[in-house]
This record gives sequence, C-alpha cells and structure tokens, in this order.
Amino acid sequence: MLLSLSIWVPIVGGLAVLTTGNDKTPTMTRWLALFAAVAGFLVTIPLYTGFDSSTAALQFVENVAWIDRYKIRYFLGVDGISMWFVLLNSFTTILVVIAGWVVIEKQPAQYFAAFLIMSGLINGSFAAADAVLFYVFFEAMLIPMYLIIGIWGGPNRLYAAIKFFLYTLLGSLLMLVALLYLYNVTGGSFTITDFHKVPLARTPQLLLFFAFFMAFAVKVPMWPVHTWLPDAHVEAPTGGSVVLAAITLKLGAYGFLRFILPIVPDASRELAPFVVAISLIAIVYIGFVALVQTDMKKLVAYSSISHMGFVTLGFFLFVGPQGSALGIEGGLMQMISHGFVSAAMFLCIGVMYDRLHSRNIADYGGVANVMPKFAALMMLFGMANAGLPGTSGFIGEFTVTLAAVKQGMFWTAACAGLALILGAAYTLWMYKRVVFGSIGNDHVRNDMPDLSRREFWMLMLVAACVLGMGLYPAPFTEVMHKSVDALIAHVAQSKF
Amino acid sequence: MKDIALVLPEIVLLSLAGLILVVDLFVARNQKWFSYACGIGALLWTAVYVYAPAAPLDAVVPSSAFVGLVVVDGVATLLKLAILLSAAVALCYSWTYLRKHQLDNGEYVALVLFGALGMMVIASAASMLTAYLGLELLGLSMYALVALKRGDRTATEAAMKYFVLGALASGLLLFGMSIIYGATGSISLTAISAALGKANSTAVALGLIFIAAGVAFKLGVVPFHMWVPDVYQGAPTAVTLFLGTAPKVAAFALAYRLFGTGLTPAAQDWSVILAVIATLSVVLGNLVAVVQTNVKRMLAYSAVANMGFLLLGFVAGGQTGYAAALFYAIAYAITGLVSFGILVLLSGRGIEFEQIDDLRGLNARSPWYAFLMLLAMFSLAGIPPTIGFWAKLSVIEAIVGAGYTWIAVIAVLASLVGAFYYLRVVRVMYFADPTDAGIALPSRGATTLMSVNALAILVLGALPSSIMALCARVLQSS
Amino acid sequence: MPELSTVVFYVFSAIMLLAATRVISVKNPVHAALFLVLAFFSASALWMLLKAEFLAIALVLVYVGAVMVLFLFVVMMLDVNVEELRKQFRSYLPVGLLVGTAVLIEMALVLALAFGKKSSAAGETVAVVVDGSNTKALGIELFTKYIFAVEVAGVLLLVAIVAAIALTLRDRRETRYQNPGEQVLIRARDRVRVLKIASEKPTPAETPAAPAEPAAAAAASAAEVKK
Amino acid sequence: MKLSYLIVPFAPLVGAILAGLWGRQIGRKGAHTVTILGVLISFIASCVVFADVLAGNTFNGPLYTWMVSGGVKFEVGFLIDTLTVTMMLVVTSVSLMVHIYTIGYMEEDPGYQRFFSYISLFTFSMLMLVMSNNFLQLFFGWEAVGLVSYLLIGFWYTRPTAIFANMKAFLVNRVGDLGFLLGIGLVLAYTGSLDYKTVFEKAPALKDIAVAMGPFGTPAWATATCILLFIGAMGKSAQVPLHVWLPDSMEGPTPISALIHAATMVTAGIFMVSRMSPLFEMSETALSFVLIIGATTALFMGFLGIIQYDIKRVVAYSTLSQLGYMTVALGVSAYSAAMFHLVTHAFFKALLFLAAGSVIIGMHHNQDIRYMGGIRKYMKITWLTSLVGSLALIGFPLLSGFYSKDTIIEAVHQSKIAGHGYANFAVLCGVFVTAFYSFRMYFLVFHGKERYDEAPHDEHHHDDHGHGHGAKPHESPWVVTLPLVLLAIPSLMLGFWGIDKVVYGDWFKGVLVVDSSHDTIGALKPLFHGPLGMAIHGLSTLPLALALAGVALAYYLYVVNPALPAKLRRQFSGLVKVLEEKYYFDRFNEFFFAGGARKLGEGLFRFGDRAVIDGALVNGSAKSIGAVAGLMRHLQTGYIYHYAFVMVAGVLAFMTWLLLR
Amino acid sequence: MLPVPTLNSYLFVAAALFTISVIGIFINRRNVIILLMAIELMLLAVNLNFIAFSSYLGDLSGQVFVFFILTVAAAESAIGLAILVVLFRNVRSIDVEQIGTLKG
Repeated sequence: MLLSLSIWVPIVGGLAVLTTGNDKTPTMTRWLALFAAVAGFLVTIPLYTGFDSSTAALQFVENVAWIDRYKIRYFLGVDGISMWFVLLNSFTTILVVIAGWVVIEKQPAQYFAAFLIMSGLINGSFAAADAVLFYVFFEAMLIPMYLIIGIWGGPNRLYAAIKFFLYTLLGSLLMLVALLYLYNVTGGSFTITDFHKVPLARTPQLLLFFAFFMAFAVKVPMWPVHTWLPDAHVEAPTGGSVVLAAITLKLGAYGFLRFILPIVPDASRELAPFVVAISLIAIVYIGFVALVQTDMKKLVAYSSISHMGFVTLGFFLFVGPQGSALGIEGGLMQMISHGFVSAAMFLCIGVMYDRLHSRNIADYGGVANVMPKFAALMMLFGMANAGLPGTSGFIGEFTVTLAAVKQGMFWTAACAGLALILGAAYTLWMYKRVVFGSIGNDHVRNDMPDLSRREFWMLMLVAACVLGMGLYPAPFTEVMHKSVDALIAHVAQSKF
Repeated sequence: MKDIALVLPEIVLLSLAGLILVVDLFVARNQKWFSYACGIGALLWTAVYVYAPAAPLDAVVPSSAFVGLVVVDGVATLLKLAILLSAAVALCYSWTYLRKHQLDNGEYVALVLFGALGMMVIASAASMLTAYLGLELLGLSMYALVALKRGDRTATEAAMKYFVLGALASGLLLFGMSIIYGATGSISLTAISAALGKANSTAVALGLIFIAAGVAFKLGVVPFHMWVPDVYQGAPTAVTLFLGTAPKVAAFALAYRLFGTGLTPAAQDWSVILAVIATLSVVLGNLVAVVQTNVKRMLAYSAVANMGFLLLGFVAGGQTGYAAALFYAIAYAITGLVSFGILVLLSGRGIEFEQIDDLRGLNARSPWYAFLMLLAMFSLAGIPPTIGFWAKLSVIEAIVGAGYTWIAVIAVLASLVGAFYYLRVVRVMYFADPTDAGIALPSRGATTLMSVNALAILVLGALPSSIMALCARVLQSS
Repeated sequence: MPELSTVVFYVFSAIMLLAATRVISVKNPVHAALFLVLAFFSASALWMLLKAEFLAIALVLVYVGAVMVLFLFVVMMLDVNVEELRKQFRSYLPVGLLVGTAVLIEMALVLALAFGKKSSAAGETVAVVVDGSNTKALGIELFTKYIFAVEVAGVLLLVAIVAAIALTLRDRRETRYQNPGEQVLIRARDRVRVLKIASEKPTPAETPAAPAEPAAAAAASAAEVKK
Repeated sequence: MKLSYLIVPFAPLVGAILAGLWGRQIGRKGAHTVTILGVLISFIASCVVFADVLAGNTFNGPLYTWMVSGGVKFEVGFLIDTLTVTMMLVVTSVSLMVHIYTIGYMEEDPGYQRFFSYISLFTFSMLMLVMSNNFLQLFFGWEAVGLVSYLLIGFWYTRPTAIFANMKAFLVNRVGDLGFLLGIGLVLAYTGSLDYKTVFEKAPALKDIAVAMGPFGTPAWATATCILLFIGAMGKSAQVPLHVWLPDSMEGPTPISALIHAATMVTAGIFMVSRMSPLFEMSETALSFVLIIGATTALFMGFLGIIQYDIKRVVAYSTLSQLGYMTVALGVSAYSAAMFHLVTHAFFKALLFLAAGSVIIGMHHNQDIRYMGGIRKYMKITWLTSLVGSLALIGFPLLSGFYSKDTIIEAVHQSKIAGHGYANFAVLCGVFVTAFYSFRMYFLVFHGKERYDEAPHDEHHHDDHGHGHGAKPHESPWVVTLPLVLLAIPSLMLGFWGIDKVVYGDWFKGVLVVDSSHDTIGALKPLFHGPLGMAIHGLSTLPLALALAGVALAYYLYVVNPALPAKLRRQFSGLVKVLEEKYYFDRFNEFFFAGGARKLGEGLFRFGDRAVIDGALVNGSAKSIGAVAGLMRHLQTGYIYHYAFVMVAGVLAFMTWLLLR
Repeated sequence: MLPVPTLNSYLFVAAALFTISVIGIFINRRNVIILLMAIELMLLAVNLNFIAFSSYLGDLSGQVFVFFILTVAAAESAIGLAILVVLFRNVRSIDVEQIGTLKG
C-alpha cells in the first residue's frame, strides 16, 4: 500500500489542485499543493523506518495483475537501491512547491499540479518492478516536464522543451524495443527480475546494452548525449530545474543498476571500459566546459553532468566483490547527494533570479553585501558542489575515486579526481563573481532584499540534509548493502 | 431466417437510412437537427442490434450466412460496434459544424449511414465479392461526402482525386481478386484459404500484390497514400473526421478478412510486401508531417504513419499480430475522433479551423480543450499513459516477437520524428500567446461527449487490459 | 485453317486494344467515348466466345446503352474547350510507354509463369451451363446464393442516386422563398431598430433650420427594416 | 574515550556555531566571549589531556562509524598520543592568543562575529585533523581547514584581491588534495583499511608491491603512496611548486595569517608526514623527494623575502622558507626535529605575525615597510616582542628557533639520503638569507628614519580609525599586546626547555618511526649534551656565523647606508625582476593553468558542445530531417497523374520483386 | 498460323487492356473525362479476366462477380460524373492540371 500511496497521493493531489485551482486567487491552491506534497512525503517515510536492511529482496511489494494480455503487472517494490530515491523525490516536491510559492504568477494551479503529478510518476518509476510499468512512468513524466519547461520557461523555452522531450524519447523508444525483445526471450514476462535471470548470448547482450544505454545515458546524461540538459535547465523555471537535476537524472543512473548491469552483465563487463571512458570524459570535459559558462544555471547544469559522471563511473568499476560495492554505493551516494546539492544550487539561483530576473553572472556581484544569509547558505551549497568533506557532495566522489584506485585504475582515478579541482574552480569562480566583491550595480543594491522566511527555511531544509548526510552517511548506505551485494554477485555471473 | 437474423443489424441500418432519407424530405430547412438526431439514433440502435445477440463478444460463435458470403463472428461484431459508435460520435461532433457551413442536409446523414453500412459489410465479408461490394459502398459514400461542399473548390478537387485514385485502387484490387480467383477457383475466402496450398504460388503472389495495393490504398499507406493528405485537407473537416476514424477500422477489417482469413497460407509472400509498405509508411508519414502547417494535412500524414504501424501488426501475423492491429485500429479511431473532433468543434462559422496556428494559445482560452487535444497528441505520439502507447506497444511486441526487430527499431525511430510534430501542436496550444482569431466554444453537450471521448484515451491508457484482452479473444474465437 | 472462334478472338482482341488505345489518346472526349463504345462492343464479342452470353449482352445494354450515354451527356453539357485539352500530350508519352511496357512485360511474364501450364494443357473453355442457359444459370445463382450481394448492390445504386442528386441538384438555398411562419412570428423590435445618435452641438453661428434636416436623415437611417 | 577528548575539538565548534548563527543576537561582546571561552576550555582540556598523556594514557578508538561501504569501515575517531597532544596544545594555545588578539585587531570591523565564528571553526577543524586516527577524518580536517582558510582569506570579500587570493588558495590546495586523495586511495586499495593502526601494521608486507600507475610507470607501493600523500602536504604546507597561494593569502586579516598561515594549518602537512612516518620510512625515494622539495622551498622562498616591501609578505616568505626547513627535516627522517621546529615556529611566527599586525594597526593599516621606520619609540612592546621573534627565527642561540633549526641543519648534515648535498647547501644558505630578510624588515620597521608620513594615499585599506594619514603610530591596546607577550615567552624558552625531551628524548617514541638505516637524529644523539651545551656549541658553528652575517648585512644596508639597497636594486634589476615575479610561478600558472583551462573550456564548449554535438549532430539531424521532409513533400505534387503513377510504380516494383524472387 | 486462344491468351489481352488503361490514367494530363473512361476500361479488363477464368474453371462465381462489377462500375461512373460536374462548376475546366491546388 505504501508505494501505491507514494505514487497516487501526489497525483490525486495534483488533480485536485488542477481542478479546484483558482488562478486569480491562488492562496488556496498553494496551500493545497503544499499539503499534497507534504502528505506525499509523509507516506514515504515508513519506507525508511520500516525498511528491512537485512535482505536484498524487494520490499513493500504490491503485485497485482494489470494487463493480462501481456502479463504486465502492477508490480511495485523497493530495495536498497531504489528506496532512497522515492524519499528524495517526495522531499524535493515539497521544495519545489515552496520554491514556486509566490513566484509563479501564470497559471499556478497548472504549475503545482504538473509537479505533483510528476512527483507521483517519478515515484512510480523508482518503485516499479515490472518493466512496462516502469516504462509507462518513465515516459509519462516527460509530459508534465515538457509543459513545465514550455509554459513557465525562459525565452528560449520552445527549443529547450522540444529538445528535452525528443532527446529523452529517442533513448527510451529503443529501450521499449529492448524490453519487448526481452519479453519474448523470457517467454512472456515483463517482470524485471525475470529479465535478470534470462540467459542471453553475446550479440543480443551487446545490442540490448546499447538500447538500454541510449535510454539511460540520455537521461543521466552522459557525454555526448548531454546537450539537452543545459538548455532544459536554463529555460526551465526553478522548480523544473530542481526536479530535473535532483530527480530525473537519477532515474537514468538508476536504470543502469536496475536494467543494464543485471540484464546484460557480460556486455556490461565487456563494455565497462567504454562506459568508464565516457564517464571520464563527462567528468573532465564537462568540468572544463562549466568553467566558461556565463549563465549560472548553465554552469550548474554542466556541473550536474560532471557530477553524474562519477555515478556512471562508480557503477562500471568492476573491482572484485568488495570494490564494486564501494563504487556502486559511491555512485548511489553521489546520486542522493547530488539530489540535494543540485536542488539547492538551483534554488539559490532561483532566489536570485526572482529578484533580478537574470541568470547572467555578469549581472550580479557583491550579493553578499545585501544578502548575507543567502550568501552563507549558498557558500555551503557551493562547497558541497565542490565536494567538500562534511557535506554530502564529498561522499560519492571520495568513494568512487577510492574504488577506482582500488580497482587498479589509478589513472582513471586521477582523471576523475580532476573534478576535485575543476568542481571547486567553476563553483568558486561563479561564487566569487556573483556573491563576493563589492556591489555590482544598482539593481543588486536596491532590488535584492535578503531571504524571505519562506526562502530561508526552504534552503535551510536542504542545508540540513546536505550537512546531515555529509556528517553521517551511514544510515544511507546501510540499507543499500544487501541489495548492492546481491547485484554484484549477480553481475559477476555470466549469462551466456 | 437464420441468415436474415445474422444480418439483421445491416437490415436495420439500411431501413433506418432509407427512412431518414424519406423523412428528411419533410423536415424543414432549419429543423435538420432532427434528421441528425435520427441518424445518430439509427447508428446507436444498430449498434444495439449488433451487440444484443452477441454478448459476450468473445463468445460469439462464428456463423456464416448467405452461402458463405457473410460471416458473423467476434471480430465482425467488435468491428461493427467500433464502426457504428465512432460514426455516431463523429456525427455528434459534426452537427454544429455542418450547420455553420450549411452542409446540414439529410443527404449527409444518409451517406454517413450508407458508408457505415458498407463498413459493416466489409467487417462481415466472407467472400471477395462481399468485401468488394462493401468497399465500394463505403467508397461511393465517401466520394460523395467529400464533394458535398459543392461550392468549395478544394473539397471538389479532393473528391475528384479521391474518386479517380479510389477507382484505380479498386481496379487494382479487382485485378488481384481475379487472379486469385483464377488460381484458386473460388471467391469465397474460406475456400480460397483451403485451395491456396495447391494453387500456383506465382499466380497467388501476383494476385497478392494487386490485392495488397487495393488494401493499402484503403488504409492509405505508402505508396498508395497519395490521396490521404489532399483529401483530408480538402474535405470539410466534419467529413475528414468521419473519414479519418471509422473507415480506418473498416480498412483493418478489409485487411483482416483478405489477409488474415483468406490468404493466410500465403503469409510469407504478403508479409514481405506489407513489411515494405508498412515501413515506408511509418517513415514517410512521420517525415513529411514534420513540415506541414495545416493541421488536417499534418494529421493526414500522421494517419499514413499510424496505418503503417497498424499494418506492422499484419506483418507480424498470427493471432498476436492481428490482435495488435485490431487494438491499434480501435485506439486510433478513439484518438482520431478526439483530434479531428476538436478541430470540428472549434471551427467557427464558415471558417475552417485547420492551420496549426489556429490553435495558438488554446490553453489560455480554453484549458480544457487544450488538455483534451494534448491527450490526443500524446496518444498519437505513443507516449504513456495514453492508449496510443499501448497500441504501439502491442504492435511492436508483435513484430519483435515475429523476429522483425530491425523494423521495430526503424518504426520507433520514425515515431521519434513523429513526436516532433505532435509536440508542435502542444507547443502552440500551451506555449504560444493566443491570437485574435476567434474560436467557437462548443456547446455543453458536445463538450461532455468530447470529454468522455478524450478521457477514454487516458482511462484506457491506464487500464487497457480489458480491451486488449478482448481484441485477442475475439480473434481467437473467430 | 484456324477455327472461326480463333479468328474472332484475334480480330476482336485487336479491335478492343486499338480502341482502348484510341480512348486514351484521342483529343476529343466525344471521340474517346465513341472509341470506348467500340471497345465495349469488342469485349462483348470476346465474352461471347467465352460463353458468357448474358454478361456480354448486359455489357452492351448497360454500358453502351446507359453509361456511355451518360458520358456523352456530360461531355456535351460541360461545354469543354476541346482545343485547349491537347497540349503537352506527347511529352509525357515516352515515360508512360516505358512504364506501361514494363508493366505489360512483367505481367505477361508472371501470367505465363502462373497460368502457362494450365492453359497449354486444356485450351478448352467450359461453358457453365445449367439447364442449357447461361442467363438462367446466372439468374438462379444471383437470386439464391448471391441474394445478399444483390441487395448490397442495390444499396450501392441507391447511394449513387442519392449522391449524384445531392451533388448536382442546384441548391435550394439559392432560391429565395418566403417563409410565412417566420413572417408571422416576427416582432416589431426585430424589424425596426432605433439607433440613438448623439446629436451634434449646433454652433450658434449656423442657421437655426439646419438641425432639422440631419435629424430626419438620422431617423430614416435608424429605421432599418430587417428581412 | 574520555570526555576531555571530546571537549577539545567541540568546545570551539560550539563557540563557532553560536557566534556564527546567532552573531547578531549575542552581539560583538557575546561573540568574542563565547568563542574565546570555547577555545579556552579547549586549551584547558588539552592541557588535561597533555597531563594524561604524560602519565602514559594514550587512546586510539572510534567516535562513530561514518559509513560502511564495500566492506570498508569509514570511521571518525581519535588517536591521542604525544604527537597529537603536542599539536593540540600548539593549536589551542596559539588559537587562544589569536582570539584574544582579534578583539583588538578587528575592533572596528563589521564582520566581527563572523570572524570569531570562523577562527573558532578553524580551531575545531584543525583539532579534528590532528586528533584523527584515520585517513578519512584526516582528509576531513584537511579540507575543512582549507575551507576556513578560504573563508578567512576572503574575509574582506569586497576586496577583489582578497577574493582572488582565497580562490587561488583553495584551488592550489585542491591540487594537493587530489594527490592526497589518490594516496589515500592507494592506502585503501592495498591495506583495505583507512585506520592508521591497521595500515601501519599491514604496510611492511606491502611496501614493495609494484603499482601500475599509467604514465608514471610502476613504482613500489610505498613510494607511490608516500609521494602522493606528500603532494597533499605540498599543497597544504605550501611547498614548491604549490606554494603560490601562501603569499597571496596575506590578503586575509592578520590574526588569520598568524593562526592559519603561519602557526597551524600550513604545518598540517608536516604533521601529516610525521604521522605517516612508518610509511615514509619505507621509501627512500619518497624521502628524497620530500627532501629536495623542502630544500628548494627553504632556500628559494627565502630569496623572495629579500625584496618584498609588504610587512606581511616578508613574514609569509619566511614562513614558506621555514616550512621548507621542516620538510627538509622530514626528508632526512628527523621527524622529531621537524615537529619541534613546527612547535617553536608556531609560536615565534605567530608572534611575528601578530607583531606585524600590531605594527599595521599602529600604522593605520599601512603595510609597506618603506613607509615605516623608527617605530620602536612608539610601540615598545611590539618592538621588543618582534625582536624576540626575529631572533628566534634566525636561530639565535638559546632562543627556541635556534634549537629546532640547528637540529635540522645538523640532521641534514648527517643524512646520506639522495639529495642531501643540495639540501645541506640550501639549509645553510637559507640561514643567511633568513637572517638577512628578517632583520631587513626589523630594521626598516623599527629603526632608522621615520617615514610613516610619506605613505601614498591608499584607497583600499581598512582605515576607519578616524586618525587620518600621517598621524603618529601608537602602541596597540592590551588585547593585542598581551598575546604578543604571551607568545614571546615560548619563543624565548621553549627550545631550551624542550629540545632534550622532544627531539632527543623519548617524547615521540613509538609514535614517530625512524628506520635505523637513516636515523639522523639517532646519529646526533651522542653529540647532544643538553640544551646549554648545544647553545655553546652553536656559537662556534657555521649557521650562527651565517646568521650573524645576514644580520650585519641587513644592518649595513638598511641602517648604516640606506641608499645602497636602491642602487643595488637597479644594478641587479634582472635578478630583482625574477624575484619580484616570484620566479614567474604565478605568471605561468595564470597563463598555463588558469588561462589554459579557460581556453580549453571555451574550445570544448564552442567546438565540442555547440558546433559538433549540438550543431552537427542534434540540430543537424533535426535540420536534415526537415530538409528531407521538405524534399519529400514535393513528391506530393497535387496532380492525379503523379499519384496514379506512384501507385502503379509501387505495384510495378512489387512485381519486379516477384520476378526476381 | 494462329495458335488457338488459350486461357493465357485472354489473360494477356486483359493484361494489355489493363495496362493501356493504367497508362491512360497517368499519361492523361488534360482531360478528367478520359480518366473516367480509362477506369471503365480497367474494369473491363478485370471483367475479361474473371470471365476467362470462369469459363476455364467451369465456375459461375466469376461471372457473378462480373455482374456486380458491372453494377458497381455504373454506379461509380454516375458518382464520378457527378463529382466532375461539381468540379467543373467550381473550376470551369476539366483540365487535370487545374486540379492541383492541394499538394505538399
């Protein structure tokens, strides 16, 4: 029931907001949306408190027949890999609602509804244990996101929205073919665990690998299929950027663990160097590209790509049984952390954007003078983005780098480690130009009051997560161990 | 009497159509709504006759009548229901449009009813002869409907093209039928199926090519699709609405009757032909739709692509493939009713609502209609959770299952291109500012019907199981 | 010496094909229609050879008697400028011939492959005769086995009638006629609309008689009689 | 686990949080009270721990498990032994002094509470670093102090130079951290643990395993690990070539320069290497590397001090140079000497910085020594304590610097490790240079002509005293001078008191491991005859002579003949230019690394992302689809005959297929 | 010496007629009426096929089919001519090239 609730509470809430929403006097709409978001989050909490970390099996399972014709089942369940993301997503939805509180003036009901519905859909894809169910949620979330970017986005939103949509669709359509292929191979089942078990020869494995890889690499996004992300982020409203960065990217990475590695383990092992290589390119290349961005959102968007490079890198470091766990759990930690940090960064940029309506670094300067509270919080998030120990941003990069060294891929680790420098470089350079310095212009002087109470608590909420996770990540990894170990044991076996 | 009982729905429809034709003479010029109501009533009443003896649909015992001319089985019943209902819904949507465009005469209703009758005949065809007659009945009604806006140059031009090419196509079809007849010595589909094993394969293949051409024309697939965009665009939108929905189901029926029952033993031949046709359609339809600015024309190319998809079900063959195609046809009819229906409903007096730009800012003016149109577009693009997704899924499943994985890849890549233009419609509705061009806001009744129709896309998208299973079961039982 | 039927076949086949060629190549549609009649006649003869007497007769009666007359009617009625229709015919001919030849050759090849064996073996037509008469046989077939098809064909003809009338009958809407019901029901306020027109302030310098005239004009234009 | 262990780091943290989050509520007074109280408690607790350790109670255990992943337990824990407790005392005491000093120094700054919060936070971080019992926490502290350093260098965030300097400091440190992280990675990869104890236990068996390192060949594990770890130390302890950030860090307020950039944070590298002595002892290659880097830093950074005019920069270069000395000591395995120098240096360098700060206050925030002179009359305490500091720095016998530095020089003398000749030369030469620039500064500031009214008007400094320019220097308030005096005491006495215990005694026994094959201190031990004896011996050795020569030269040039330096400067303008440009390190970095990275990023962005991926592939394919579609729509000509033709052609094609089948 | 006509002979003749009519459809660019006539020719060819097969197979259903084709063809030409008339009223021409406004 819990998982169903986590999916349907936000969706029903969203529909309620949509139907009862009044765009002229949106106060009720906002509160209703907040209520739905909070309720959506509350129902996910028992997922953690009731989680049994001693097993790798799916938990909170709901399994009923959905479409008999293809034996598609409404099959939900979470394990240590997916559980956190349901929580993370529901949490982020609250942030998004708060972030859009008074800022969204155009059709607020549709805005909040879109986010709530998307939240439910995302939860659905993390919880789905049936491939088609997963696919349905995975694709369906494109619709609200497309609208969010397109309706509430920036000046170039049309291009960005369609680019986002088509890019993502490109990958997932190939995945659909792959799923159907597997359906036939398994003799008529869409249950993901059945896919895990089915033996596959080398060629189909390689083809399936690329089909799935396209879907998830686009979503992650990995170099060179990343260019939708900066555009989408730049044009999306703050909430859109937050969800995009914090959650939907994770879905891509999640797909690697749920589909690629266990379904085509041999191909994964064979192509691991390839994935490692493009992950490294993502980390380094994108790091350099982020350096020269003049648009804050674009910069953070690029930094997201770079950070997600660590995730894919971690997943494909096949080091003995122990080291793999380090890499995969590191990747997962990086995903969760990036959820907080990128959300925070985009919220910060949103806060500034709401005041000056510009995302250009050059239009700011000396924000610390007028917004000290904001500057302090943004410093924290900036540092987390740069992977400072004590913040959540550190864990993933640290463990993945260690795992790489452990694998004997010293040179890989060294390249990945460049992110340590590059990440600090672009984040701090932006921070320096935006927040530090003397007041850049009269707009900054006059139009930038410090954080409102709403904004302050919104950022504090994330700050608490960033620090809390950074200082005590053990609870996060504890629940993962069994699932990750089981995954590694599974991947180690050949499927030929 | 058993024979009569089996074709009772057809008889009912025919009688009512005739009656309406007569009654209409006595209906005053400004009271034509009565004829329309009668027409809709006739369709629904017929549907009752179709359904009543048949329930449940998948338990219909196939029974033939008139010495093998007609067969009534689950597929036929389901198809007839789909045809009648979509025709009735189309007629409901059309009423205001027709009145505004001064097309509200009794002949329109009669022709629609006769067209529906023709489709029913196709659906029940057990002989090449019946299939041909049904096809012609449908065809002639459609030619006339397209041309019915007599003072309109484009409409008559479209009708002329439709007619000439349609006649050419039925010539091709007949030529093929004659060859098959020569090769097997029979025009009854079951007999053909039985004799096909002994027949000369080259002769059969030759016949197949021509029959495929005829069927492909009716479906509107490459390279026999050339009429589709012109006719869709040129015809009055209400006619396009009718033309774009029920006849697609009928086209499925035709293909199913000819290939699925009559020519099954020659599947290895026609599946190659259909594979080429279907793949070309999916690619070309989606490609050319990208550059269209007229939404009717765009939807026409989209229809080409979608019918290509439908045909892929036949390429896959077998119960799975046909079931997928059947489901596809029904899903497409539902979606088509919404997409064209909204265009029809929003058309103002004397103005065709047909440019993509006419939809600009629809969300600001009528969020509900924008949302319904959005559903239709995403369904056509095959994005879950709409019924269009399940349609594509079943078809792709079928062809992947049949081993045509590469066709599946091409098809999905083409539908990626397709997503682009569907998204463009959503884009202008949601992201653009409204223009001054007035739209007509439909009556509450029409809105309700449209809402039910469009939400069906979503609801069936969430719970497609029953209708999917039904499609599979009726095929199994037939 | 060949049999008569053989000669007949070749002669009429040749005539039919030639006539058909002329149909599509003559410039004047009237001529084309006449060549079409010729082609139908020849075909009728061929059908006779195949012992399909009823159909042969029907072809002549239905086609030559009815359809072709209809064609000629239309051709005459439409008052087509014949001279204008002749340009640019030849330039497309090569392509048309090329494709046509290809189609013909391929069809011939396939047909030879398909039915070559059968025809070389028998070479004899079988008259499908029941009780000695093709017509009777056909009639019995039609009204027993094919009664459903006959009914559908009947509907088809009905559709053709309805469609042809609906399309070609001059629209009644264009003729103006009175509707007494409407006339009775109409009310005064529908007929006369009184427009309030803000009167211009008369300048004192002008003649005092001036305001009277515009007021009358305004009253006249305000009384707008509706149809 | 004793409560005192927890109190030591967390008391300052509490202070920092209180002052940072509720600074406005508790006010200036509240802020400095809570933070000073925090550090004081921490200091007292450190003393308690010290006493405890003296009594032989060491501790090694976890505080909590940070994370478990892949079978590796990442813990946060404390290792309390003599090394730790030494550092704890140094950190807390210097920090306490700096806290008190700050009350006076930052008196008028609007960011008063923030400042206190930062330095307390720093104290916490540094303590966590030194008290760590594992690499993870070490790295935590390592980066945390870097963060606070970043925050404090950029404390005056409206100054462009300050925010440039802090970013530079952070990034250069990050370069070191990368090495450090990879070093930790190698440790983990081979020992499977990050716990010091486990690692040291397992290390001997692993030291000769070859590690595949791509372009770096396949060095032995110990060598690779140690060099990588040392790269981290190079960043933090500002060794060539990662030293570039330290001089610039003087943009921060002076108390910070004293605490972070002289006394504690920069010595973290030295501490770390000492802590890792069991590892470093396994690789002579690594030690040689350390030695050469350290010697280079010691000598060449000293040269730079000679030509600087900014009072803080002179001290900063001297810090660099002294850090070089410590590193040299590490290189010759004289860890205890390095640690001892670290301690003494912490006090006298903090003293020097704080004194410099005092001078700066007195000079109304003018830092250019050319516009000082003769200040001793006005600032007696500052003058005297500065003299003590300078003498300690140049290694004047009996003062603390003498003992530590002389031991290092002697140890280098004893060393047989590769590079020892160069190091020997460097450290000796360095003595002269140190003496020269220290006393150059000393004379220029405190003696000679009073030039403070010649200062050009300077816009960006922080003078809002209301005194205006040209006002006479004045002695600083007691909160400033008290720390000077308190720091002068250990600067004077610590060496004398500690040399026999710390370096030649058993203080670090079992903590600092030295392999007998290069035990330089062990070799010196027989020659050591008590602190007094060492001082007496020192009188006759070369280093003292060199130091005195340096002082004399400085005296001649800056007191006796003040016109000469300018002349010399002109004479050797080429050389001076090189020194002024700091050997062109900054230029090179800015051009090659910073500029190169931006160019590369720009190139990748414009060419890679924009032109190739977006332009050619994404939009390109969209465009080509559009183009193809545009072409194909022309097939739809609108003419019936074409349509019919296409249909027939389709049939024809299929018939052809049928024939060719 | 003329060979005796066989089934194939009829089929060839029908095929030729069919081809001629097809050519007629796409070679004719001026006159819509001729198009309609070509369609009639095409149906004639098909009828010939059916009858030939019917005769050679000794099966009447082919002839029955032809009967219906004749009926349909008549109806079809009626509607075709009706459309032509309507078109002519709008375009004032039966020029095939005139009816090409819908394209692309």
